[in-house]
Amino acid sequence: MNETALLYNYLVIGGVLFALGLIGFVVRRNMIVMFLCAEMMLQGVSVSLVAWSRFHDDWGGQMLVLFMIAIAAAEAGIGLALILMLFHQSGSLDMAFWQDLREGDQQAIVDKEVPEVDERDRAWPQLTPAGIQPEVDPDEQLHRSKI
Amino acid sequence: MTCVPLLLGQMDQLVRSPLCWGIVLGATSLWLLLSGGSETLRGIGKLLGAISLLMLTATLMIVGDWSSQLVFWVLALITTGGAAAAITARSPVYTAIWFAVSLLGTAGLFLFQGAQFLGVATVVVYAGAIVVTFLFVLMLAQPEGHAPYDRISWSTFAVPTALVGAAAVIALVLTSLDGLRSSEPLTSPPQIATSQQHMAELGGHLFAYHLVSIEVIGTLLMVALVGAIAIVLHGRKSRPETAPDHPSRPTTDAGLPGGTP
Amino acid sequence: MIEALVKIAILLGGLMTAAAYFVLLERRMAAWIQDRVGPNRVGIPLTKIRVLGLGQPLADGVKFITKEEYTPAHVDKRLYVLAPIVILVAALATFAVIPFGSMIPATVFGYRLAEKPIELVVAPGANVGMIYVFALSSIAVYGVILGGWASNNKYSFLGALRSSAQLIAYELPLGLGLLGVVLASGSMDLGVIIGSQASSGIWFAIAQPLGFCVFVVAAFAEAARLPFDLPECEQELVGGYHTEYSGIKLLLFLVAEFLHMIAASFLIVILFLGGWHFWGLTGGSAEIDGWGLAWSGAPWLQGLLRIVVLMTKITLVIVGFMIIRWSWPRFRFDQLMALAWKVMLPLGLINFVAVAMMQQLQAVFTGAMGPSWLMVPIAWGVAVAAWLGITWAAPMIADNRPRRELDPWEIDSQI
Amino acid sequence: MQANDPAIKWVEEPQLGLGGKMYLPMFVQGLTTTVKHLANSLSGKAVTVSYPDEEPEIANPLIYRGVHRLNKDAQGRVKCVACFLCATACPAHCIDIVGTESPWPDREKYPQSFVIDELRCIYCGMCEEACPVDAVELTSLYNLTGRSREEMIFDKEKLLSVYDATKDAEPMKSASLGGTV
Repeated sequence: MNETALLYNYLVIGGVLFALGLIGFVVRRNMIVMFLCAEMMLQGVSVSLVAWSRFHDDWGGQMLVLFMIAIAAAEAGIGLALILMLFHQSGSLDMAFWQDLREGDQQAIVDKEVPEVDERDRAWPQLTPAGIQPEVDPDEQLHRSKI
Repeated sequence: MTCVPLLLGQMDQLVRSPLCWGIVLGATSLWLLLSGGSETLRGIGKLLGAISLLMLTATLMIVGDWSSQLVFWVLALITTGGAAAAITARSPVYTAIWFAVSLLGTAGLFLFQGAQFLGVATVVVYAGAIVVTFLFVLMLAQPEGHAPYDRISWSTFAVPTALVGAAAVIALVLTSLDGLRSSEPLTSPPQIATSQQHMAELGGHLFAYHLVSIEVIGTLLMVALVGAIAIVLHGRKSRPETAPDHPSRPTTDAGLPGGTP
Repeated sequence: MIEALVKIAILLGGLMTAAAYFVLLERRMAAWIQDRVGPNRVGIPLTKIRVLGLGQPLADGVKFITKEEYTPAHVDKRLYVLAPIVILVAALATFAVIPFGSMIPATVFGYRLAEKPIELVVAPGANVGMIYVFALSSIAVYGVILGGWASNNKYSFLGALRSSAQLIAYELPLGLGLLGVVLASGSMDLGVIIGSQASSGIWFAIAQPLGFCVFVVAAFAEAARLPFDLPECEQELVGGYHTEYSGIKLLLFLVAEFLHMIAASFLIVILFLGGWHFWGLTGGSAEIDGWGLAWSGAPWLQGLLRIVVLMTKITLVIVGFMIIRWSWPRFRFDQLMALAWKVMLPLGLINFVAVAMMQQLQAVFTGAMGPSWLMVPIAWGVAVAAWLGITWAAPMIADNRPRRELDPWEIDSQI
Repeated sequence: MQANDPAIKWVEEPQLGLGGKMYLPMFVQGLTTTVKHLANSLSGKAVTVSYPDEEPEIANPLIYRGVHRLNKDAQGRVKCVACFLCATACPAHCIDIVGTESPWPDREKYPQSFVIDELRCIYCGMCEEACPVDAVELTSLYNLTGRSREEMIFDKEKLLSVYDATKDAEPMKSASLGGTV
C-alpha cells in the first residue's frame, strides 16, 4: 500500500471529522448532542494520530490514542453526571437554559420563532386502540338471551 | 495569519479542483440540513451532502490495489457520512446512533491501518460504553425524541459562521497537505502494522515507556468515577423545590416531561 | 479466500442448525424437569413418522416465517427494523474468532486440501480475539436498546433499560474473570489459550477456580439466561424488549439469544475447560501430531476427535445452562446489580491479583510461565478464602430487612 | 405514620444460615431437585398422557364432569320434571327448558324440550347438584367434539341418547351414591 497516500487520506478524514464535530458543537443546542460532537472532534484527532503512528513506524501515536480513549471515558462519566444534574434543575436538555454565565453586557439569546411541533410527533407516544369496539345491543344489557 | 496568503495563492488552483466544489457543496448541504427548513429542503440537502461526500472521497489518493481501495472508500464513507448524519439528525437518539455508526467506521479505519487493538478498543469503550450510556440518558430525558431546541440553532448567524469556520479548517488541512500529494509513494509497510505479535508489542511498549502515564490515567479514571458520583449525589441533595424562573429562559414545550416547573 | 468462505459457510450452517435444535432441546429439558414429555410429535414432513420430535424446529421456523408480521402503528419504523438485524449480526460475527475445533491436516486420505493444515477458526491468529468478542457483545446491546426504544412501549423500554444496565455491569466481572486467563496464558488469541491448557494439561477451571466462578456467573448474565433474564422476564415485562415484535423479526431476536448462549458456552469451554483438550485422548500440542499410538497413522482422526471433544463439552455446558434455568428463581433487579458490583467485581479483582502474584512467584521460583500444578493448591486456597470472605460480608451486601429507625420519607436520601 | 409508631408490628425476616450465606449448599440443593425430576422423566415417569395415542384413565367416573345426560326411569321415561332448578342454578345460562303438562299421573310437568349448549357450559356440575330428581348428570365422556356450533347444542333426544350410550358403563349416580329417587 502507498504509505503517503494512506497518511494523506487519513489526515483528510481526520480533518473532516474534526470540522463536522466543530460545526455540531457550535450549532446544536442539545447538551448530549454537543457532548457527542466534542467526542467526534476527539475521534478526528485519533484518526490523524494513528495515521502518523503508522507513517513514522512509531508506537507513540497509538499510545496517545489509547490515553485519549481513557480520557474520553473519564470525560463521559463526569460529563454525564453534570448533564444529568443540569437536566434535573431545568427539566430540559436545552443549553439555552444556562445563559447566566455570559458577560454582563451580552444579550441573552431568545428564540425569535419556534418551529411548531409536528402534530405527528405530538401524537406519537399514544398507543393505538386495540381494535374496533363491538356494537352493543341494548337488549343484551338487560337480560342475557338464552339459546 | 500566514495561512491567508497561502490560501489566496492556491485559490486559483483550488477553484478548478473538485475538492473545492466538494467543500462548497458539503457546506451548502449542511446549511440546508441544519437551519431547520422544510422536508423538501432537507431532502435536497441530503442529496447534496451525498454528492459532496462522494466527490470528496473521490479526491482522496489511491492507497493500493482495488480491493483495499474499495474497503478504504467504504470505511471513509461510513465514517464521514455517519458523522455528517449525526450532527444533522433532528432526533438526538438518531444522533447517537449515527455517531456510533461513524465510530464503527473509525474502528474499521484503525483496523485498516493495522492498529488492531485500537480499533477494537474504540468499539468497546466508545460504542459499547459511552454511547450506550448516552442513549440511556437521552431516552430517559426525552422519551418522545423530539424537542423544539433540536430543530433550531442559536441564531441566524450560528450556522453560517460555524460552516465557514469548518470549511476553513478543512481547506487549511488540504492546502497544508498538498505537498504529500506530489511526493513519491512509499510502499514499504511499517513494522508496527505488520507485526504478528501486535498485542504483545503494544503492551510491552505501553508498560516500558509509558508506565507513569498509565498510572496517571488510572488515577484520573478513579478520580473521575468518584467525581461523577459526588456530582450526582450533590445535585440530588441541593435540588431546589421549584426551579427559579429565568428571565432569559427560552420557549419551553409544554409537552416535555417536567418542562415547565 | 475460498478456505475462509467454506469455513464461514460451515459455521453459519452449523450454528443455525444448532440454535434450532437447542431450542428443541431446551423445550424438552424444560418438559422433563417438570415431569412432562415435551414436543415429540413433529417428525418427517408429510409422513406419519415421528422421530423424537426432531421435525419441530422446522415446523417452528415455517410457523414464524408464515405468520403475520405485524408492525404496530406507534413504533419508530426504521429502528424497529434495524434492531433485530443488529443483534443477529453481532451475535453471528462473534464466532469469527472462536475456534470450533483444532486443525485439519493438509492431506486427508491422500487428497491435498490446502498448503498447510487448516485451522478451524474463521479468522486465525487474531491477536485481539477476546477483545473482539467483547466489542461485539457491546454492539449487541444496541440491538436490545434500539428494539426497546423503537417499540414505544413502556414494558419494552423498561426491558431495554434493564438489559443495557445489566450487560454493562456484568461486562466488568466477565473481563476480570478473563484477565486471569489472559495473564496466565500470555495471549488474547483463543487458539493460544487452548494451547497453553492443552500443553500443560491443567485446565484453567482447575488453576483459577475463582476466576471460573466469576466468569460463569457473568456469562450467564451476559447471555441473559435465568436466573438473570430480567431483560425479558415474562411475568413482569411481558417479554421485555421484544414485546412488540412478531413473525420473523421475533425469530431473529430469539435466534440471537440462543447464539449468545452458544457463544457463552464456547467461551466457558475454551477459556476454562480446556477447549478441545482431554487428557490421554487428544494430545497436548496445538498441531495435529499424530500423538498417541492409536492415532499415529491417522492424523485426521485426531483432528476429528478434537472437534468431537469440543462439541461434547459445549453441549454439556449448554445442558447445564438449561438445567440451571429451572433450578433457581429470578433475581430481583437490585440484587442483580448488587451481585455484579459488590460480589463479582471484588471476587474478580481478588482472582486477578492472586493470579498475577502466582505468575510472578512461579517465574521467580521455577522460571516458567503458564499453568503449573504447583500453584493449583494456592489458587484453591485463595478461592475458598475469598468465598468465605464474601459469606462473612453477605449481610452487609444484601441487607433487605426493613430499617425501623428510618422515617419512610428519609429512606430515599439514605440509599 | 412514622416508622417508630407503636401500632406497627415489626416482623423480623428470618436470618440466613451459613449455608444460605455461602449460597453454594443452596445451589447444590436446588440442582439436586431439578436433576432428580429430570432423571425421573427420562426413566419414563413423566405424568403426561399422550392423548390420541393413549386414552387417559379417569380415576373416578362418579366425580368426573364431562358431557351431560338426561336419565330415564325404570319405564324408560325421562326423569326430568321440568322444575327449572338446574336452569336457575346454571351460572353459564346454558340450559333451556320448555315445560309442559305431563301425560303421566305421577308428576305434574315434564320437559317438552330440554336443551343444553355444550359450548356455553362450564362443566361446573351445579345442575347435577340442583336437580331434585337426579335427572341431569355429568358423565365421564371427555372427548366432546363437533364440526359446528349447532351440533354442540344438545337437545332432549341427544341427551337421552347419551344416557343410553353410557348407562351400562356408568350406572346412575343416585343409586351408587345412595340417592332416594
